[in-house]
Amino acid sequence: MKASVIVFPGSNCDRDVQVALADAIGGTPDAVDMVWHGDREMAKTDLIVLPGGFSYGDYLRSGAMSARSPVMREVIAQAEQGVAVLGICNGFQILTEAGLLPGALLRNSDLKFVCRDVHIRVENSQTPFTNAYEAGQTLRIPVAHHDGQYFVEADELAGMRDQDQIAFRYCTGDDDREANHTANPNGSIDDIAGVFNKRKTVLGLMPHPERAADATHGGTDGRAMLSSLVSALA
Amino acid sequence: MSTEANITPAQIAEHGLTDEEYQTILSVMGRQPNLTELGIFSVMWSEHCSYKSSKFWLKTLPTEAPWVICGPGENAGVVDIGEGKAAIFKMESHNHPSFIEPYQGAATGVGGILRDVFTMGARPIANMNALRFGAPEDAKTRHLVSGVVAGVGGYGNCVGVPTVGGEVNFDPAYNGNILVNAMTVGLADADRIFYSAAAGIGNSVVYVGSKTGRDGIHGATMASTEFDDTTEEKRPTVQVGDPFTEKLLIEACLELMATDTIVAIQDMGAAGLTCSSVEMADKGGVGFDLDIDKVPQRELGMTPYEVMLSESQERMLIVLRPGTEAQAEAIFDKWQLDFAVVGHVTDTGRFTGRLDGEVVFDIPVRPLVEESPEYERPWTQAEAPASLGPVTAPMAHIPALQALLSGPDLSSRRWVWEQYDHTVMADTVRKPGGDAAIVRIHGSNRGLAIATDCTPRYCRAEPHAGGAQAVAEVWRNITAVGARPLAVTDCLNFGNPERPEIMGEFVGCIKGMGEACRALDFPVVSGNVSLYNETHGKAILPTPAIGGIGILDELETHADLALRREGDSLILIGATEGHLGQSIYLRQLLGRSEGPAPKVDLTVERRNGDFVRGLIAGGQIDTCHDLSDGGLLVAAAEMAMAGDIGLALMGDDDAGFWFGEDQARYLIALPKTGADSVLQQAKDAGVPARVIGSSGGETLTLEGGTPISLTELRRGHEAWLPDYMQNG
Amino acid sequence: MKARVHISLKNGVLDPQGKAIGLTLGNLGFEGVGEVRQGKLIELDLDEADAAAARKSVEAMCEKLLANTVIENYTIELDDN
Amino acid sequence: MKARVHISLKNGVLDPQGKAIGLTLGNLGFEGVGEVRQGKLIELDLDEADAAAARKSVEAMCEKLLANTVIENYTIELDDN
Ligand SMILES: Nc1ncnc2c1ncn2[C@@H]1O[C@H](COP(=O)(O)OP(=O)(O)O)[C@@H](O)[C@H]1O
Ligand SMILES: [Mg+2]
Repeated sequence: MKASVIVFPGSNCDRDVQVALADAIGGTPDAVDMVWHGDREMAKTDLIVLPGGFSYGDYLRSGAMSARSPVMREVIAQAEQGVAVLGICNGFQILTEAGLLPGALLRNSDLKFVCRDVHIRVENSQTPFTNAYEAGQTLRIPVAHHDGQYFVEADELAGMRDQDQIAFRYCTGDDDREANHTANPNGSIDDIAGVFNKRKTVLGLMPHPERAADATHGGTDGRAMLSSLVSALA
Repeated sequence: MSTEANITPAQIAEHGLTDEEYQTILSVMGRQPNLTELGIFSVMWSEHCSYKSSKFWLKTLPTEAPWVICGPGENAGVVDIGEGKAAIFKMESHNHPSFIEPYQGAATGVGGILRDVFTMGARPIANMNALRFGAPEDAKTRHLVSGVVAGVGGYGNCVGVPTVGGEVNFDPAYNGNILVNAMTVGLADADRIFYSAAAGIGNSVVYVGSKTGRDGIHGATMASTEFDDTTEEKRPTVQVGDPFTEKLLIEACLELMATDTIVAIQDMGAAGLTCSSVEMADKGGVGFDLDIDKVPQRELGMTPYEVMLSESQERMLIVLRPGTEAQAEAIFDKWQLDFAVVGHVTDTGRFTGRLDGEVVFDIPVRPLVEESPEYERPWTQAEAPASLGPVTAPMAHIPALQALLSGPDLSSRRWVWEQYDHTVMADTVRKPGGDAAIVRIHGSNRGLAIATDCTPRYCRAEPHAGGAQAVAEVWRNITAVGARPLAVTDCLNFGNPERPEIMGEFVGCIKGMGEACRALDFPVVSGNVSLYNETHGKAILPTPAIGGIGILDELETHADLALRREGDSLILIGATEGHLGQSIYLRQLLGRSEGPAPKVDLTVERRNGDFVRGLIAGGQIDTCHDLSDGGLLVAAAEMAMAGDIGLALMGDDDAGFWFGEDQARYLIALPKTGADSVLQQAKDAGVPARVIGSSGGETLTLEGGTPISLTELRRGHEAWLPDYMQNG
Repeated sequence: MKARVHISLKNGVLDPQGKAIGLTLGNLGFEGVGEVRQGKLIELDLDEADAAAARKSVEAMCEKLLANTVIENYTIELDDN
Repeated sequence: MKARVHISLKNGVLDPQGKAIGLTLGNLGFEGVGEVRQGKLIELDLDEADAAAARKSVEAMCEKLLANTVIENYTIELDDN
């Protein structure tokens, strides 16, 4: 299994996901290739991860400038051949800007950056990204974003529902005892936290599974996403 | 050099220089300075850069310990944390700019302190922020809170450094003068620390980062003047932060630091290119010759004066080893940052600048630094406050608790810290909300505990006790999670030092701080002074903000304030005398800011803290909270709310007992079966300890009183700040 | 030549910023304010002196980067004095 | 009546967004692009029918909320058809 993490200028979760992935693979961090955004070529890989962060400072539109990076042509080409692509947070924004996923991510409805644990429900467990979860299972996972409000036109949304493209939805969790929290942290349409492409080979999500892959840090509910990928792609 | 018109008295005054200072300049120069030279002297000799009012007293602080690698004097302090690693940290103020433009002021404050830390070779791993605003009722407060918090987050989130803690206070004394103090902690290899002393005659002086614009010219002098009604007109000097470029600069500098190319490196902070050049040259005992034309410029037609005094952000100055320019340039090219050789190191001992080859300024370095004014300003000690008579409780204790927890002073700061990314880098072990944040040392099983504290109302009442208390509280917060306190940084925010009573506050606080640092083996390794925090002659509360770090040798062996089990005994460590002077209880519920500050007995502080830390390290307890603002009942309620487990409490039926702010106290919780042993150990150690309650259920109860549900307590506690911010 | 690009959200796309501005204007006592939309204004200095060529090039910039045509419309204004 | 407010950074104020856009346009192969500045475009629907009154009211909105006059300038355009 070979995994590659793309590093954009301003990515800041690249190391975090590298560490978590290497752990899932059972190797040291150098088991994961770090690929510079300016590279025009990328060796064939089994999994491409677009990490979180503020690539290009989130300037203009979050993800907009990175989506036009040289390496993205290669990412799109491999994605078309069916290589699994995972976009986390800023990576999700880049995937929508690059057209690999439908919709767009707008500023959070309360306009504030939000960093906290949320709960998400697994809506489709029949994919390489989610097969270690049960459908309907609730995960507790951190978010940390300013532009996480998923938006898509109504008819397109209907189509996505029909195609089981909704990966995760925000929901309330039974251990959520903190005051003033709504389940949906950003006003996303239909409470959407993550979506697939039609073939379920590309996943973008706002929550950070790599920040929930270590009991000492943020819980372990995200670890299975990485380990299920590793076993599915092995 | 071109001849210029005579310097006028008005120009001298505009540059914030006194007549005597100008006379010193004349004797240093041996001739009349030109305007650029005058500008250079003015920023170098501003309070902000020269510490002219504070230097004398700062020297009295203890700065050494076997684990201190580098104390004050460099960009940040460096402490050995074992296993070949060093922690590098500092705190800095950005008060005036944040009042004028809260978002950008706070953001650039964060940017500046980050640079101070990574310039020494550290990867920044945690940010803290200590914020002080005016009264909630003041017309400007809401706008300032919202802008400052967004700015701190906007910058820190983007660069990907977690903001893991801080403080927020409200007090009318800050109405016209808020405080924004930011702290960064970084991690480096102990044998790869970078310093700023230039060396190597002929070596290239290299400028990297963003281009220079006309930002913040006079920023350093502005930061050292009082506000008045003309402040509005100074606005265009506001600097805008570019956290994206800062992130690239961090990565590029760390990449460069992994090579063998750097002789010296220094960020451009206050007074920009001037201050960084002069400090590098002075520390190395060399001269600098700069080509002003080579400085990357954002705007057309900038004068040497403007280039030298600009405070554009996200820039660094580096002295490279001979022949490594191309290697270094390739790295900055990769990160799409500006890179320019702007001069070289000379043996002249002079700081010279050229435009089109013609010398436009020429100043001897040594005297520029060493002849800078130093004042032993007169100071008076305020009278000690009268002792506080008996206090009649205005209401029962539980309603009092509820009122305190859901008021501006003690309500939850969640609304603030949820706007900060506190989990990026995946090493945050204890998030905001506890006594000290804990950040794992990446790839290891050890952690750093970080806390900031200061209780300005104590400092106003009794500067000496207040200064000691600030240090002691930081030490206590670090101790409460089980970490071994190592060292502190400070940010000394005061009013106009030319007023003897303000200078008296400064002196008193420093003395108290020094005493506490000595008694607790907690040296000061870096810091910052911000004076002239006044509007219309009304000074802020004396606010010596302290930031401290400690080390946890085993990550799992730490304590947290949240109750973990039903049936635990709650034990109060430390003596309770019921000190209500200057307490939150007295201030919020009775509207009285009276009485002496609580007594700080450093021997007791240390004894009690060492005892508690020993219990945590020995695995005997995992639940601990120190007592501070609001006293015993507030602390107990915080533990119950955090753990979502109720408490039944017993004690004296006396407001002083429940809400007094006696120092050196902790609450610990552990299974009942272990309680007797802990009490015995306390007795043996001479530490006062008594059981004051036990955990369980869903309510908080005082013996014989009506219980209150945790849900209800939490509702008010969590609601105050978001409600306040919303109802604007 | 200078170019000004106006970018606004398409009808039907949520505009959290515009909505918040509208609300705040109401709170500040401004009456009679209906819908508020927030867009972007991008100003470019171009070497190109020929208007038609400049417009074409700016259009390409919009399609490729400046606007996200899934959610945004743009208009271009050239200023050739 | 509709009002359009253009908000742009004052001269000399650093524009990190504009800078990054300029950089990316260059990376994408667009040549001859000089300075790029990013501002805001705010569109408002107003009940007010009188142009002078509308302008006055929008000016007040700019001063109070829409523009950060510390670092930004604004211009107002009214469209009364
Ligand atoms: N500005 C802030 N940013 C982040 N965290 C904050 C801020 N202000 C307060 N906090 C957090 O809220 C908690 C309570 O703060 P405080 O009452 O000052 O703690 P203590 O009394 O233990 O010193 C701490 O965990 C602190 O880090
Ligand atoms: Mg505490």
